[in-house]
Amino acid sequence: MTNELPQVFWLFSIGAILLLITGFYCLIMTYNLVRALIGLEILTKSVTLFIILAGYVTGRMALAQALAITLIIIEVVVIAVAVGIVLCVYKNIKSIDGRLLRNIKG
Amino acid sequence: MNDSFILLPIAIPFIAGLVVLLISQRIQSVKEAIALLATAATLGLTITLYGENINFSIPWTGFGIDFALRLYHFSAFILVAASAFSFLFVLYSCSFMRDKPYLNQFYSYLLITLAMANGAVLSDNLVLMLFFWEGLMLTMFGMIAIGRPGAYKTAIKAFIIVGGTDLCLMLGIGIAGHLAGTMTISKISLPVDFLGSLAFVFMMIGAISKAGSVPFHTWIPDAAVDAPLPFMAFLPASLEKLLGIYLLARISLDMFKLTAGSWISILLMTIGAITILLAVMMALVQKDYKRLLAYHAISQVGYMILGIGTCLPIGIIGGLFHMINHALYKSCLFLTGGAVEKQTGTTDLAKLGGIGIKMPVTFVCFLIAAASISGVPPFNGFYSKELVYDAALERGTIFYLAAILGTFLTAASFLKLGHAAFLGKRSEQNDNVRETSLPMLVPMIVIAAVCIVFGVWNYLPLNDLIKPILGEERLAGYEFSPNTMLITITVIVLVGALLHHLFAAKVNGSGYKASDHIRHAPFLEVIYTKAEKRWFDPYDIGLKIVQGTSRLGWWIDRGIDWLYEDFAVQVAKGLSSIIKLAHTGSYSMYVVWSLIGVLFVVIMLMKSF
Amino acid sequence: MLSPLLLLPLLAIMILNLPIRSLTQKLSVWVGVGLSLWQIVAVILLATGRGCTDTWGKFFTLGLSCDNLTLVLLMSIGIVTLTTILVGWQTIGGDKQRFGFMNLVFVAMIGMNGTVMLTDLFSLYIFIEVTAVASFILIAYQRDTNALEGAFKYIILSATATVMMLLSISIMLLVVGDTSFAAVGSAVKQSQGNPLVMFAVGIFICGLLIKGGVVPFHGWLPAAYSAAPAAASVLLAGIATKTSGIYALIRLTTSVFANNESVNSVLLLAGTISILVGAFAAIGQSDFKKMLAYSSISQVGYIILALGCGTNLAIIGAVFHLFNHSIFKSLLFVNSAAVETQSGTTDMNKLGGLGTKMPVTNATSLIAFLSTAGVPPLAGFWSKLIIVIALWQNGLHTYATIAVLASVLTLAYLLLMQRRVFFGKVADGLANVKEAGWGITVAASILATITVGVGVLFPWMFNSVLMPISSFLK
Amino acid sequence: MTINIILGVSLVLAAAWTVMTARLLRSVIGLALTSMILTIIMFKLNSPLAAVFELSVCAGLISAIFISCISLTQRLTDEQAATKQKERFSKFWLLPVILVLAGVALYQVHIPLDFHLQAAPSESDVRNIIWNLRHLDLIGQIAILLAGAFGVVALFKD
Repeated sequence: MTNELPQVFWLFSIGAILLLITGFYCLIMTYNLVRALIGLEILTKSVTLFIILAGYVTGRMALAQALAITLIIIEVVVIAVAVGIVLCVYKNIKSIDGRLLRNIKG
Repeated sequence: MNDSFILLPIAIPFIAGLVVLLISQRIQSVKEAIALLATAATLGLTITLYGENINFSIPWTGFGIDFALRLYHFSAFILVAASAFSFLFVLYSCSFMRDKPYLNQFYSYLLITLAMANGAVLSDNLVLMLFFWEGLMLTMFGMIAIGRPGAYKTAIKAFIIVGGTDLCLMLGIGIAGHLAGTMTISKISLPVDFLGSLAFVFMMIGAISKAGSVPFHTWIPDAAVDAPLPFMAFLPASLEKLLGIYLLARISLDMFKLTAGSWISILLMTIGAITILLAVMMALVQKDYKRLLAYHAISQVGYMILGIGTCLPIGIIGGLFHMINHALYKSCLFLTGGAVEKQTGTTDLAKLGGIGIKMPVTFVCFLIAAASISGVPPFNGFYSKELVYDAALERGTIFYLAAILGTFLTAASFLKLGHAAFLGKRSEQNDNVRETSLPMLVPMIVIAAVCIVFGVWNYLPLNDLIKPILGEERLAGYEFSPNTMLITITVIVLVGALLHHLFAAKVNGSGYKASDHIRHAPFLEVIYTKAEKRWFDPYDIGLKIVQGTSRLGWWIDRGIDWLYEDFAVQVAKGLSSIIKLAHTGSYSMYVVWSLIGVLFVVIMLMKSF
Repeated sequence: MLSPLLLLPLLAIMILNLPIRSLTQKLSVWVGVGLSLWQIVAVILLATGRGCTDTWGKFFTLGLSCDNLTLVLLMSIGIVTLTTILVGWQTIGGDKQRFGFMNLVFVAMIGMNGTVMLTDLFSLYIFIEVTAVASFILIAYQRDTNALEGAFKYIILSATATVMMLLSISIMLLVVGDTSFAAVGSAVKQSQGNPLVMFAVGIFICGLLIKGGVVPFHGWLPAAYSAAPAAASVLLAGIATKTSGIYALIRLTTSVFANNESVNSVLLLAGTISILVGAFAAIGQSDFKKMLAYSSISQVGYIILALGCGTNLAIIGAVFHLFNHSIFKSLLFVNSAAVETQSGTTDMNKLGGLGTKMPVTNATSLIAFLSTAGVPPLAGFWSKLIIVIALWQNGLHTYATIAVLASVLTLAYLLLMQRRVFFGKVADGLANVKEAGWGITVAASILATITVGVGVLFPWMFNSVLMPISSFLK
Repeated sequence: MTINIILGVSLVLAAAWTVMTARLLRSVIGLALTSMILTIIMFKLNSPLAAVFELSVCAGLISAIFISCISLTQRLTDEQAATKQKERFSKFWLLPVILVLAGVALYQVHIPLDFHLQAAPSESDVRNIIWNLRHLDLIGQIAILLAGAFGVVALFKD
């Protein structure tokens, strides 16, 4: 197990980095507001994985788990508020297309 | 005397200004009373302080920047002058500014201006001086802005020009302080090497722009129309000249070791000569009382800069004497302009005329001041100009010619102004014009009287006020007896100007009957006939040339104006619209920007590995 | 005295939300005023060395710390929150609405107070997020489409920022094994040559720059500031983003991420670009609040620039400018709130001549803009002067020159604003505009007095108040 | 190790599918799936408590929030979904390419891991850390939950 550690670490790190890329790609390319939030969720997952990994390889599992739990709670609040805002947008303009949210420019 | 008394000339007007601002507009008389009292108190105080030598210093911000004030001959002299003018203007404004809006702001601005000016004059530390200097800029901005509804454009123009030149002053102060290793003015004595001259030029720009020299003058004529009239008489005509020339004199006399042969001296003299000519030509074609005066306010600065630029004691004395004289007669002229405006409701020369009989006191004051500014003996302007001529001739004939030509044109334009405004045919709506009220007359009369006193007994101000500034050593070996030849030339030039005016008036058909007796006067007739025969044609051509150059001057003037007003604005607008276009409002775009930013930061941090 | 700064607002929220709403709804505003005033008093007590024993803190392991930088920030949080509450009192109609608003302000207060007192990277993330969530809701509070747009952009960019910060925290955890400032600080110092650590430092700074709205991370800022309800934009522009972005940056670069050459050069560059882009963008705006938003970007640029300079004097300048900026920018936004509530618009093309109608707003706006533009003797001048002097002394002459020149631009656009809104002819349909209500005018007067007071008293404050700020630089 | 590789690959695949599918509902299901795989990974990495949280909150609560959001907004018809799918593919074809390339490239790299690696068992209890050592974080969480509650009230009222 111990000699596998760097490999495990690097494997999941690659996974997390790819999740990061996926999340940003989604955030940038999509026009749908809900999908943008899904992109954010993927980013959050990537970061959670990073933190757990860091705890795992340094042996500070408890701390890492504590941080991860806090992080999950905070992110769920953020997403809830964001979804609320998206719903309000839908109520106002009957659409969740991000291209319609460009009134404030310049 | 307690040293901290030196703080009072700054504190009294400043506090009074704040108090005035807080008082309700309804109790107008209280405001006026406070303003009058405060300026009177300042005047009395500065007079008692005159002749003292006080160094006052308390620690201030650190970095070797102390709250250092220094009272000596020069600063005390400027203090007295500034306070006296303020007192007279407040007195005058009590009548003039009545029924005008924003009155509360006007008095407080005026008082704070006085406080700032006193502070700038007294400060013995460059940074402290800058502090007051900038404060002055603010009150100036406020004063222009409270004039007419459209005055904001002018105010901003003034602000930009003055702000830009103040930036130069800052730079100059920075360099000078760096070179000298101290910010204390009285300890600075710099040679004029490369960096030194750079510092000098930057500070000079700050000084002469405050004095209103070409090419930093374009806001003054505009302000003349927009701003309240006492402001014009107060700031551009008197106080700013005092300050600007004071600073110029300080830097050229004390801070830098200037010699008569240096290129800076030539530069100053050239600026002076150009200012004289360009502005006076502009003045000649003006059709508005106040605008005409404003251009003269610029033109006369040329003499002061020319005088100081000669770096000869006689020239410096002349420049400084001219400064005080100019403050006197120009403010008197502006005050007559204000009186005319108040009584007739206009300053357009086409609508004026023939009111000299209706307003005799104003007219007489105008005559005295106009004679003074034209350099007619024995009024004060004559003596100071003589000294400047003398110095200019010593340094180069061309400067002398420019100066004497300026005198000629000045005289011509004032003859025109006087003729058009006070003499000639009176239009019907001016039939009911009456002499203006006493509070407005008193300052005019006082100033006009001082003009005569300083002219006839010119050794009084020269010996008691001006000469101590330079000190005994520098004056050793100089005589100040008027040069007979120069006086003769001046007189001839003045007479020429008069003749020109008569002819021009006749040719233009404005019926100036009074010319007849001069035409047949025994001595003048010879010249006059000659003039009609030989001089007239070149004269006409000369007039065309003058008008052509005036036109050219106008274009240069507008060109400089354009540079300030349009070019800079257009560049800023262009950049702004590019940046605005980039902000498309799309959040994904902003995320991309952020990621690019992150990438850039990471590369910058990692490149060392 | 420290933990109450967190716990009292929390307690206030709890009590206010007990099922006795009919009573508490009326009380909420007074509780808010009381809390913010208490915070100001507490800061003064702490600064004079009294009340340092933290009785309540004994029951918790909070790890709070307090130095002069914290005190400055706590002070400005108190002042700006007070004005926000006053403005909200005036501008938000209906007891119920106001009650919700006050609750959110309290949450934001907890977030900000926590941010400035904590000593742990992960806690920093949490409290920044608390402030941010409260801000999202405050922006979207009135649910008009523009406000929702602003809030949504803020959420997206803010989430990007948190991802950066968390990534950095996980790397720190990996390298250091802990997230407290002390541990991370010493580890960073030891592993100067470690590229992974530098990477972590870099992305954390980027996250904070996004939060602080520095170019090119500023995309959310104009939308969020200009679309937020009047009272919320005061809080947001005045202090919320300054605490979560700029304060954290100052704290981390000075005490945790050890003064580092390449970090400094990044900050210098970002600051300069911010100053210029913000100023030029502001010139072209026709919306009052959006101009102020860009102006905010530009002013933050000065702080970042000073921070990048890195000398003690520069950091004093940065902190001083942060304080001044929070005061005068709140003041400008309070004025915009006055204009918005009285005239119903913030479009400067439709405004004009309000100076005679709204004398207090006019006068305070004049003070604020002169202070922003750095005109002596107002507070903004001194902080800019210190920054420029520090830059110059450190040999960064180009940056100093740009900083000076940009203040001319600041003057230009704010002058434009002042002229188009307050001077000139009264615009059509604004003939019946009156001065804003007492809440707004009182708030504006308080802020204006502080700006003028700090400016005038500066020479005497310099050695006694300002220089000691640098004591946290150790 | 093989299991680890399978987990890692499927995590990325699930995330990619989440992003690329046209229907929002499927997208949310994809997100939940990603969450579940992450949960398994966390279990493998000796972090059971966090894994439970991930499963219940992320896979459960967040999916519920998203689904309710989607059901409150307008749904696409099948035709629209079909055209959307094409559109999406034209926009998102790059993603798998990037992912494969980046994955392969990263797999080749061996970063020097000069920090101290150790898979020691947890030094203290998670609950101890959360409840006793990090009170400040608790206060923050309470505050943010309050903010969330106020936000929901403010945004969803009437």
